[in-house]
Amino acid sequence: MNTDTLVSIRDLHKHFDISGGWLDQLRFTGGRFARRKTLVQAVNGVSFDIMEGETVSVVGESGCGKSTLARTVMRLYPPQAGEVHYRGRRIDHLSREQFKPYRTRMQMIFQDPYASLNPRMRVRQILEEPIRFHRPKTSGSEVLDRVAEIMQQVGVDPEWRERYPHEFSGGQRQRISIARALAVDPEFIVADEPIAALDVSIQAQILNLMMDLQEKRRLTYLFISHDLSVVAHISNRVAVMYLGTLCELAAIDALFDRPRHPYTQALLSAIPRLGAKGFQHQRLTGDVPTPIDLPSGCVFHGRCPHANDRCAREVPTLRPQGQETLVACHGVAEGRLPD
Amino acid sequence: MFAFFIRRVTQAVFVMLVISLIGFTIKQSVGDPLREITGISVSAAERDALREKLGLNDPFLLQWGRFLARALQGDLGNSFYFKRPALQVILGKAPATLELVFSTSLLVVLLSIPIGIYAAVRPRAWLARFFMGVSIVGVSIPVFLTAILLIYVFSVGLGWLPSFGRGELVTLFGGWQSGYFTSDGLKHLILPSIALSSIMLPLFIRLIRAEMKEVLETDYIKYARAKGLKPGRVLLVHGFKNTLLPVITVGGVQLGTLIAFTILTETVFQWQGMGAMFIEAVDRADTSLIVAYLVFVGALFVTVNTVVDLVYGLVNPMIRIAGRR
Amino acid sequence: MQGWRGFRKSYFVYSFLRDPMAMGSFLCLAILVMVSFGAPLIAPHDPYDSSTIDIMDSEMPPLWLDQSDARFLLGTDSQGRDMLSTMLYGMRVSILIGLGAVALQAFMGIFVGLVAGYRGGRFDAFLMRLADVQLSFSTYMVAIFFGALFQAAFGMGRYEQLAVPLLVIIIGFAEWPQYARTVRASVLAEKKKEYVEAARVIGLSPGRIMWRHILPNTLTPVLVISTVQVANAIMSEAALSFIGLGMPVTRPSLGSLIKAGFDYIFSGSWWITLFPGVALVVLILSINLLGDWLRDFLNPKLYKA
Amino acid sequence: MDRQPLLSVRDLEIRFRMRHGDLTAVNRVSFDLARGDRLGIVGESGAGKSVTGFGILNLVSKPGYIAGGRLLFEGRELTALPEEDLRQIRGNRISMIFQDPMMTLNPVLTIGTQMVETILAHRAISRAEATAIALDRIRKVAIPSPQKRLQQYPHEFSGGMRQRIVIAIALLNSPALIIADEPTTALDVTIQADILELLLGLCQSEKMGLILITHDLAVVSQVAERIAVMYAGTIVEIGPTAQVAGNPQHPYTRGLLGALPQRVPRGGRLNQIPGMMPTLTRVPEGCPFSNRCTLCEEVCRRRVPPLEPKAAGCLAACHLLD
Repeated sequence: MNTDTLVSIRDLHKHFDISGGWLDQLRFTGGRFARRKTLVQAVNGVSFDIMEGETVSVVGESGCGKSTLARTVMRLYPPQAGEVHYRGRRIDHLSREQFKPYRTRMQMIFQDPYASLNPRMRVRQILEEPIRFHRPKTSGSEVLDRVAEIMQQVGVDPEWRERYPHEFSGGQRQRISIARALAVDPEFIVADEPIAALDVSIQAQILNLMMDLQEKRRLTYLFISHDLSVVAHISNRVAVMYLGTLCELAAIDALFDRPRHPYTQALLSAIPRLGAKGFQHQRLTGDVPTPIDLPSGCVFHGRCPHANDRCAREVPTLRPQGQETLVACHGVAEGRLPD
Repeated sequence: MFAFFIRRVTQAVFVMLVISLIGFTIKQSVGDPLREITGISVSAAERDALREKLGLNDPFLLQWGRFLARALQGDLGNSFYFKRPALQVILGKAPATLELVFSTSLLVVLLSIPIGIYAAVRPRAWLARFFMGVSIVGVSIPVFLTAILLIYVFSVGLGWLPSFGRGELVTLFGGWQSGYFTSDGLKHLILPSIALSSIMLPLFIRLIRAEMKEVLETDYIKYARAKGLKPGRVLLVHGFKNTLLPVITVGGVQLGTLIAFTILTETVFQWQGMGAMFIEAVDRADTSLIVAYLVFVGALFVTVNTVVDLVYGLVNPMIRIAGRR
Repeated sequence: MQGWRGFRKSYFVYSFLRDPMAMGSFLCLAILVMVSFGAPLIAPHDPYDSSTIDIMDSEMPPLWLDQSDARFLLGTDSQGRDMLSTMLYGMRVSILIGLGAVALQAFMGIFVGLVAGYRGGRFDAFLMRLADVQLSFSTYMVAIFFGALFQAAFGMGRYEQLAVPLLVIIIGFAEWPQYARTVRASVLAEKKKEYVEAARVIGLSPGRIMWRHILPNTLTPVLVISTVQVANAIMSEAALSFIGLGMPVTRPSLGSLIKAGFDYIFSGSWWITLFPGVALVVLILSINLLGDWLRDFLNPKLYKA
Repeated sequence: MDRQPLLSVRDLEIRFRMRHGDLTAVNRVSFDLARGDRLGIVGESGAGKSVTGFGILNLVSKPGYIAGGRLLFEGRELTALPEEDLRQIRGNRISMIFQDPMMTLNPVLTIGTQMVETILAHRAISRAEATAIALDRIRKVAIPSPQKRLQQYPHEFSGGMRQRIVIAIALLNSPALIIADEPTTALDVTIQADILELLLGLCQSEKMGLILITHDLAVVSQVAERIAVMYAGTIVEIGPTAQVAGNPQHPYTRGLLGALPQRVPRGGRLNQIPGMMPTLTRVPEGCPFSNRCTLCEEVCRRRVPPLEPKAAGCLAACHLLD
């Protein structure tokens, strides 16, 4: 593995208050009025490190908090608790002005290529804006050269710089979105489902591009995805999330060869496989609980085939299992899970 | 649903407080309360004494509180011109306005729904285009002008229908004077109702058409067709029921507009309702009556809007069950 | 770049030219605006100049009827003013008030809607509640109340002197919630989009994101409602004038001309009402038709509040 | 077994009426489906796969219309059927499952209403009998406490549960064919597997035919017996699942499979098809894939390749496979 820790996430919590005005919070229970806040507990105590030059993927199903985690790391949301460190410096509590230099080091790529580019700006303006903002002394011709260079790198003809986003296809837009992130020469990129909205043949193009860029620019990726086969392809390590908590964090081969957490096992078994006949996936009972009323103990215990009393009471912590795996499961820790 | 109910009613009370505050401020800054009581021929010293006695030098909030307490008991001050309690004057005039509003609403509801649905389902049919053409012309003619044209054609020109007043009235219980029970009264209702609906009807036709068109493009309509349901059921049960929700919301708000337009209609037809009374009160600078009208009409709007919202909550299962929008 | 711009422009022009309704109403509107603003040059008489008005000329019918006077093409009103000239001047007043009121309400509404939508929280809740209350009263009612209030506060004479700015303020204030709600709803929708997050990731300040990124994307619905609002404002002005809370008879607008004419309709002098009435309807109708076309063409998602 | 297929599609052509002339969304598509058979239609967005599915029941949204071809279903020619007869086939002999279960169920009607009306639209039975059928179907899709569920509104269900309800509605009148348009695209993987398994099991136990429309080759390969691959409005390859997924013939199918991360060693370069699928206004002459095909030759740009038998039960439309 690589040497230096680039980003370190420590016990991060992010809750959203969706209860609206105080009249909306009013409840009538047990013969009396009470004000109750409705909190969406999107991320609850997530910790892990990202090493320089690697790709860490966060996978999970919709509503598991993976996108919120990405946005909290990028400071799009302020965390309720916990810390984010960048190269050993704590960054989550900095003011906008103090944080500004970090904006050139960490950038983000978004999911929807149709919504992530401002429809009223030309490609040139979209790509110039970050350069001019962070390096205001750059001369006009330098900026223009820089824009052309990045467009070249992501595979969009610089001749098209005066066009508007709607003149491009989804794949090309995603390239432009990547170009915007690269404009300030970052070393760390958070990619939130960057290929989920694209067709298969275009997905391959974007994945290849991202891997090429990583090689050329020594980028570090935090890759958010729901698609395990894509994750298996691109990442060094994978973090599996369920209902705002981390179930398992493992090196890619360890995770796919020997998933430990029951949820990871279920998730892996459910990937549609080319050429497989019928279904042998592990069935989970019940629905995913809402992040508003989190279950007690292990968040997965209501659907877990191996859950016992302890799982319902006690929150499991991440513990090392073997060399490259961390698992948060009482069953695994106690060794009572069938292998 | 219960939380929704409480929320809505609390909001209504809050709005009424704001309205009373505005009304009270108007009364404070524009009207001279002494004028209602005394007239002009009173010396300055006597005025000051009376001022003190009536509590007019008390702090603003205290006076507002007093105003509120009186308003709750139905005392909205005395009309300077009528020399009677303002609320009494308004209540005497209210039936005329309400009957006009009611027959107009009936006209609007009965016509706009079928026409709106038809225009949404067959947007290219010549009849639908005709309706849409007429409706845009309708929105573009001010109510008072429609009223004048109607009078000119049907009263002055053809002499078919009366041009002013309410005609022969019948007094019902509680002193409600109704024009609904005599043929003369009904005749007098025709032109004002048409004039008043001339602005609402096109608006509703356009609204229903737009909403219905939007609903008809949704997946669940396509799905209803894929289930093999009869076209009528797809349209009315699946389509119109979903169209109804936004229409109800707008309908509640538009009732306010309707009452505002009675001011114009009543002026043209010399219809002895609240609207005409209000304009006269403005001319006479009868502040108490103006404020009373504001509070009365405000209460009417708030009540109607609250009821409409509650009905909306009942119709919409999302609110009925989850209790929030 | 120029090529695409040209294409877009030409597509706009192309669909416009293909639509006889849009063309017709635009032409109509253009002519009305031109003649009304050119009134001092075009109008045969000056209705503001009392020395040229002779009460003996009152209630003259239009030229093609008996007892008409060759000086007055469309007849005269009850004070002996030339109908045609009075209408041209009146229309100018109506259009001015309409545009002024819309400018004011757009300014208020866009500012409030943008800030409320972007900031959210208590500020937003308060302003939108206010807008809701005001809307539930209907804009006409609010305008009438303010008219009545100002008239009582300023006194009749002073109110008439200040009528134009006061009407702009009254109508503008009565209708700002329409704008605020439209802008806010589209700001809320835009704010969720990822390009705004991308701008934040770059590190741009909230003000810059609001004005440079979000505002331009909310302008399409604003443009569409603006046309309709001009028509509404002109109608409001006419309604206020008709009930005596608007322009005085000495400086008539179309609404107050109709009001003045209404008193004579039973005596058979229909032209005093009809001509300004037709002018008003044609003016509003052409704006509305143009607005309809614009909405169909731009097809913005007019977010429901 | 009767020899006649359940559904026989011949040269189906669906067009969209546009301001500047028609666009052909589905171009001379032909395939057969035997009774109880399961066919998967795969393609990227804009390939015309959903339009084909909706076209079978003449439910293509305006301005689309069926411009030509024949649709023979249970011995009846659907394109020639009057609307009322077609209505009696919809939801009765052929059921549909839509993509997004959040959008397909009417939000203001209870599940019970939406189920019972589907039965009553096709059968003259009492409401009570219809309710009994509805309860039975809810049990079949393994939803607990069916009685209570009938009284509830769609928004009280989770996404997976809603799709189960939609499947239950599809089963109501024991159809011969189900057309499922991306039935699991809006769902999470674990739920997707459950739903697909349920659908597969029901098709087998009730002897229903299935047309599964999806963009996901892996999903199709797990459910369908045969796969049709669509590109720019045409079928470029059709054949048994093992053949198409294991040994594809058409260059497009090969490219598509090569682009799947599953088929490439971890971290290796994915095969990428250059460019993107043409929009309907810009489909090249000759072979629609010619402008992206690495093997393209002169003949490909001139002549449209016919769909012909190539290897082991596979039909492919390519000049270069002989």
